[in-house]
Amino acid sequence: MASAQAEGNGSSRSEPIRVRASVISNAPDGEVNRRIVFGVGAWPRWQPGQFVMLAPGAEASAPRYDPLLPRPMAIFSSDGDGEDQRITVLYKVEGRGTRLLASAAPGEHVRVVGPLGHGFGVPPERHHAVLVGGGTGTASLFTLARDVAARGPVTVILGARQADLLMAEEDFSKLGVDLQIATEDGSRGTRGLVTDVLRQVLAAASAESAGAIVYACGPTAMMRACSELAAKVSVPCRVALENRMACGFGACLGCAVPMARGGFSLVCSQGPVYDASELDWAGIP
Amino acid sequence: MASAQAEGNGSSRSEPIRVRASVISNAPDGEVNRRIVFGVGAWPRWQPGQFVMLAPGAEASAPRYDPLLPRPMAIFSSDGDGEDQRITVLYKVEGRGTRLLASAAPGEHVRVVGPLGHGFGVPPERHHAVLVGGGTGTASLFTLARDVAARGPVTVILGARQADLLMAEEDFSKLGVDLQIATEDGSRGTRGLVTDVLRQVLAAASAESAGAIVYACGPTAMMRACSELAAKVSVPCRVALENRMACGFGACLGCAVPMARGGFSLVCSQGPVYDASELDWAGIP
Amino acid sequence: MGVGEAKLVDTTTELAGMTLRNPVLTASGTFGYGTEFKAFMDLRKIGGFVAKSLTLEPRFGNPPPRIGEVRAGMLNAISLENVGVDAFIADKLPEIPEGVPVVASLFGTEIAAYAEVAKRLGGVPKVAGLEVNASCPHVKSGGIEFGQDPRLLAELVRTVRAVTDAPLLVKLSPNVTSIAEMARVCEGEGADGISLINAVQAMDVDVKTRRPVLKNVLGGFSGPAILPIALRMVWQACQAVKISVCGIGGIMEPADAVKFLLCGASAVQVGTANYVNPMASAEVAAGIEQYARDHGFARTADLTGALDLS
Amino acid sequence: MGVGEAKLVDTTTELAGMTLRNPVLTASGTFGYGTEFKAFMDLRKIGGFVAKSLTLEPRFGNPPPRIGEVRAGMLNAISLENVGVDAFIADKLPEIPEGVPVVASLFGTEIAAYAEVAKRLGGVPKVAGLEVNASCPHVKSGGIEFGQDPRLLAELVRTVRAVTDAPLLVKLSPNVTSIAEMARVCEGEGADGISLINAVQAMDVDVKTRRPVLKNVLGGFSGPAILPIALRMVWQACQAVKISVCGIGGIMEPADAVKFLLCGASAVQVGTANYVNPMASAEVAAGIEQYARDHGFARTADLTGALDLS
Ligand SMILES: Cc1cc2nc3c(=O)[nH]c(=O)nc-3n(C[C@H](O)[C@H](O)[C@H](O)COP(=O)(O)OP(=O)(O)OC[C@H]3O[C@@H](n4cnc5c(N)ncnc54)[C@H](O)[C@@H]3O)c2cc1C
Ligand SMILES: Cc1cc2nc3c(=O)[nH]c(=O)nc-3n(C[C@H](O)[C@H](O)[C@H](O)COP(=O)(O)OP(=O)(O)OC[C@H]3O[C@@H](n4cnc5c(N)ncnc54)[C@H](O)[C@@H]3O)c2cc1C
Ligand SMILES: Cc1cc2nc3c(=O)[nH]c(=O)nc-3n(C[C@H](O)[C@H](O)[C@H](O)COP(=O)(O)O)c2cc1C
Ligand SMILES: Cc1cc2nc3c(=O)[nH]c(=O)nc-3n(C[C@H](O)[C@H](O)[C@H](O)COP(=O)(O)O)c2cc1C
Ligand code: FES
Ligand code: FES
Repeated sequence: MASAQAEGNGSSRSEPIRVRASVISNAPDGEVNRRIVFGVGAWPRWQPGQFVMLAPGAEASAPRYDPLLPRPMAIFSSDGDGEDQRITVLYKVEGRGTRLLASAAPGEHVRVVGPLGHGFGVPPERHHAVLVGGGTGTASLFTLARDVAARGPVTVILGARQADLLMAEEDFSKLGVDLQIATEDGSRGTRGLVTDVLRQVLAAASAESAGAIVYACGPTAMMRACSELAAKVSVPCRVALENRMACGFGACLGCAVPMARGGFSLVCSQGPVYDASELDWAGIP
Repeated sequence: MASAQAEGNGSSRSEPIRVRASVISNAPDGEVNRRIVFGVGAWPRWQPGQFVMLAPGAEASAPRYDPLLPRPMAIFSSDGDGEDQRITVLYKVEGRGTRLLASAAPGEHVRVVGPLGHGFGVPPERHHAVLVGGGTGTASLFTLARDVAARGPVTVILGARQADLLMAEEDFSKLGVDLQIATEDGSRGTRGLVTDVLRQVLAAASAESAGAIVYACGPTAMMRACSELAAKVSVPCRVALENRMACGFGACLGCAVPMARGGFSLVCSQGPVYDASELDWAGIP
Repeated sequence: MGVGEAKLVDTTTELAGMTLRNPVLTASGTFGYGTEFKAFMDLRKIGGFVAKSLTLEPRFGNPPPRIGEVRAGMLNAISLENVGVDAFIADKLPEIPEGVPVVASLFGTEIAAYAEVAKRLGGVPKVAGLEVNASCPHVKSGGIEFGQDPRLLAELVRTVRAVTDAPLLVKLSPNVTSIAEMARVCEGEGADGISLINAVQAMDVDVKTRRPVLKNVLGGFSGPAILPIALRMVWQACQAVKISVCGIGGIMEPADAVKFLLCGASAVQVGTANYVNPMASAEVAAGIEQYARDHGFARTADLTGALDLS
Repeated sequence: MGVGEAKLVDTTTELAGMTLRNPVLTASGTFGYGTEFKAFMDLRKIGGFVAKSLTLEPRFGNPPPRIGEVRAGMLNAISLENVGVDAFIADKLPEIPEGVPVVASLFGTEIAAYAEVAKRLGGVPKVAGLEVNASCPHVKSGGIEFGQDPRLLAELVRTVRAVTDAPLLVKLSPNVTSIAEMARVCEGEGADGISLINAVQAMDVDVKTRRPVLKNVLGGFSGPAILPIALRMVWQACQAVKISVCGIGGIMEPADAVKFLLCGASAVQVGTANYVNPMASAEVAAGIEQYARDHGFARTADLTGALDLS
């Protein structure tokens, strides 16, 4: 069972599709991350927080089954309309699948399944939305930031170990939201963790009348810390988990995470967005 | 044990090497076959009839083990010298490995092990060399044809089901040798099989004083038929076998073929060239 | 084949007393309860599907990580997770469109529990047959699997057979010395057919963290890598018994499925491929029909056992 | 690790009473008699090699086709082909450079023949130890393999142990229900170590010709695809016995070998990878050393069993 809000979105969700997406561009984005843009034809309506399953690497001239499984990646943004839509994914080269993805050249094709999962939902009226992104988790937040910026006050806190690992800083800065950066080595923004910044932001926001809501995506430890800070000041916190997945649409039961109430939830089909309080954090890898 | 003549070559053979070859060009050659040229650095001296093991497809940005085994391919020709040598391979897209090879782009790299096996050896003094190539087997004969053309009379007979499957016709025609073509559908040259042509050539050659020698490479049935024709007129016949291989250098015992005297011979290290009379043709796949 | 119209191929398949539209099912645990795939394909394009294995009560599975990728395959340690047989009948079956045969897979840690699940599935509409999952390499049920011990297996099949008249498949574990022996046990106890193979017990380690990839340490290995093992076992089972055999393991493409049919299987199940390509099973079904047409077989059923051993 | 000089790693390996330069050997049947690889690598870069399994008399193998490629692996049905123990000693061993430990693998269709081969290898210089090949899935020796039956296996190990004082490894078949049981049998009969796994029995079919890929129909499956099965069995064997374990199966890269060590193996053997890359074994040996250095292990031997199960 997903959280109430995600379920709400669920009812209006589009059905996912599988497309042979064409690589339009695939280039470094900063020093460590990469940005890939796919032509996906008639792409279903999607919500920020939803993701796609990308085949590891471009389609070869003959089928190859090593590596085998598709890789989950957040939809960073989309553009175009009708039969001519594009989606953008920001990614970090981690292992074999993303290394092969990095060598997919414009004009090559990659199999994409999506949009999958439930999105973040919309913040309650006039609430101050505080978005906290760590590492590749940042990618899940961009379209959310853009959408909520039109509705009310927004603070975006982006963090990384060092400056070159920051994802999409420029994209966020163009949104005209309150953008704060924290790096562990101080090479950019505040020296420290995103949670150091979050603590201050929440303190200030508590003075506001309508209240605040936190959206976090990043390493498990970071999301957990964010949720604890938010809980302390009774601010709701929604997190988007990044777990290993085989299918991405509820068929394999591989992505299960333990819930606070006992039992498991499937990150791919019931998440990846959860109310932080729903989760049994100690059991999340 | 290889045939006497191949053994003779063996003693003077260079040791094989393994190189990360760069693809210089890889383009269609006629309507069906392809020609790939590799930069191989300091390539050892090799004999016509020797071959290389080519990794299936270009090196990827991450290791992939499907498909796994390298593919045996004859060395069509080589050029350059010192540290800057090139080898050319002519191939037909058959299955997954060659399909991936066909998509290797200039600048990409392919692992190559070679030169492997024993070559055809040199024909006895003043003998009329009759080279018979069927399908992809033709590739094994080109450098032999060029070399023997300098020594005495040469006839090259190339065959295929239809004209577009013929391999390297133009290369052979530039050698200025007696070139005869046979296609089963008559779309080029004589309508019929290479053996029909061979029968006539051998009949004519039998009038020559110094005798003749047949070199054949192609489908098993074709080589067998050639060897029977040659045996009838007491002309020696050497064949280059094309068998499944895993290693290419005598380690796996996977390429064994049965011998007339009993037992097996390893095509990769004791062949691929044999005296036709040595082989137990009924047991060759 | 002559020129003109492509000949029609009859794809009707008899498997363990069930009549299926074509010889392709999807494998238990890889197709959820069917509904997960509705967005991607018309379920009527395949012969049917085998639902996730059911226990008497709803069960939770193992803690994460539950899956990992290996070369040309994956590992899983999902364990018993399922909604339970009653919720399956009440909530899941109604979601399945008419005309899609469902094979209910059942599972338990005791023989009596298997039998009770089989009873509850008796006469339920849409349930075309039962598959007894005699293997589950990752369940910590205190040791050996039912499918690894011929006496345990015999008792299991006998007990379930006694409580149901439904077409009864028994799904065998590959983690045995002799698959032929296990196949004969099933035949002897009245099973209508056998399905094989289940996932192969396996393990992987993450050298960065020096930890097992799966929290459960051991898991089941599936995907294209295991096909040659599955094919060998299907071949051996088909030599050993006369009841129908359903081939499973590593099927990604139509040609893979054809191999199982040629070795003697009456039908096949597509598993891990569903994750990689949610339309895989429908594509395999279409491709088998195409293969039969291209090779002059009037019925896909004629492919069964048509291996040329000359 | 501190800055400055990279620490030296001690790669010395104790395996079944042999002291090896490093924990990497090459697997029987995949490295010929060693000489085939001299052109590509210095044999002193690896711990040693296991020669092609020897019988008393020279033997021919199976008719072709003997090999086939499958996803991330290969099948082989070479069978007993070898030069025989006497020719091995007379012709092959002298070709091996000094300082390269050779493990002689032995094989037979009767126990007495195994024992005789073991005797002839007794005291032969350069032969550092023996490996009893108790498994050969593709030999038509009328049924079950030695390594598939605990009583047969016990008798085999006992008999060979009685005729040799050399370090004695027993190479196990993976085609069994319980590898732990077989490992315990070997330990109980006095083997100094076990090697596992041999190739997994498997099969493939060419759908174009509708024939088995191998003339022998069944064959042994090796290569990266089988690693997760091999790793599981090595893990289970290491839990079951105290004698040393040599891990084999699908090793292509250093990280693969490290996985076996972490699961408890003292050494590893590189097999099919030698065909794909004739320098693979030397690269694996260098890479294990590098891994130990990068992860702060002073000795590669400390990797053995260092799996983190917390
Ligand atoms: C919902 C969701 C959204 C994500 N969005 C992004 C994104 O926008 N940008 C981005 O860079 N990364 C994102 N990730 C993480 C991304 O999926 C992994 O980095 C990627 O799968 C690693 O694959 P690999 O082949 O490089 O690594 P390998 O280690 O070779 O992968 C082996 C297996 O482990 C899985 N795996 C490895 N690391 C992770 C991980 N951190 N999370 C999940 N599975 C993993 C792989 O999918 C694969 O199945 C997301 C993950 C999820 C679940
Ligand atoms: C000594 C020698 C020289 C050769 N020279 C040439 C050449 O110059 N040009 C050319 O086009 N072909 C040549 N061949 C044949 C070539 O090796 C095969 O066409 C090729 O291996 C097919 O690989 P694939 O991946 O396309 O086919 P797949 O069917 O995908 O291959 C699967 C496996 O079967 C093996 N295999 C399949 N067909 C053959 C075959 N006919 N011969 C040997 N192994 C096969 C592959 O190597 C691979 O291991 C030669 C073969 C040998 C032994
Ligand atoms: C994630 C996962 C879950 C599975 N769950 C079940 C199950 O509940 N019951 C069962 O009989 N088999 C289960 N299997 C095994 C498959 O049905 C199938 O036998 C196996 O995966 C081999 O086929 P494949 O290689 O096509 O996947 C599961 C497999 C996977 C990968
Ligand atoms: C072509 C071939 C021949 C083999 N011959 C033998 C043999 O003679 N004796 C033996 O014990 N194992 C033999 N094996 C098995 C290997 O030694 C090894 O156990 C198996 O291939 C698994 O390791 P790998 O995946 O690294 O290849 C052979 C394997 C192959 C591929
Ligand atoms: S990834 Fe398969 S159920 Fe979630
Ligand atoms: S191909 Fe390995 S021995 Fe010939």
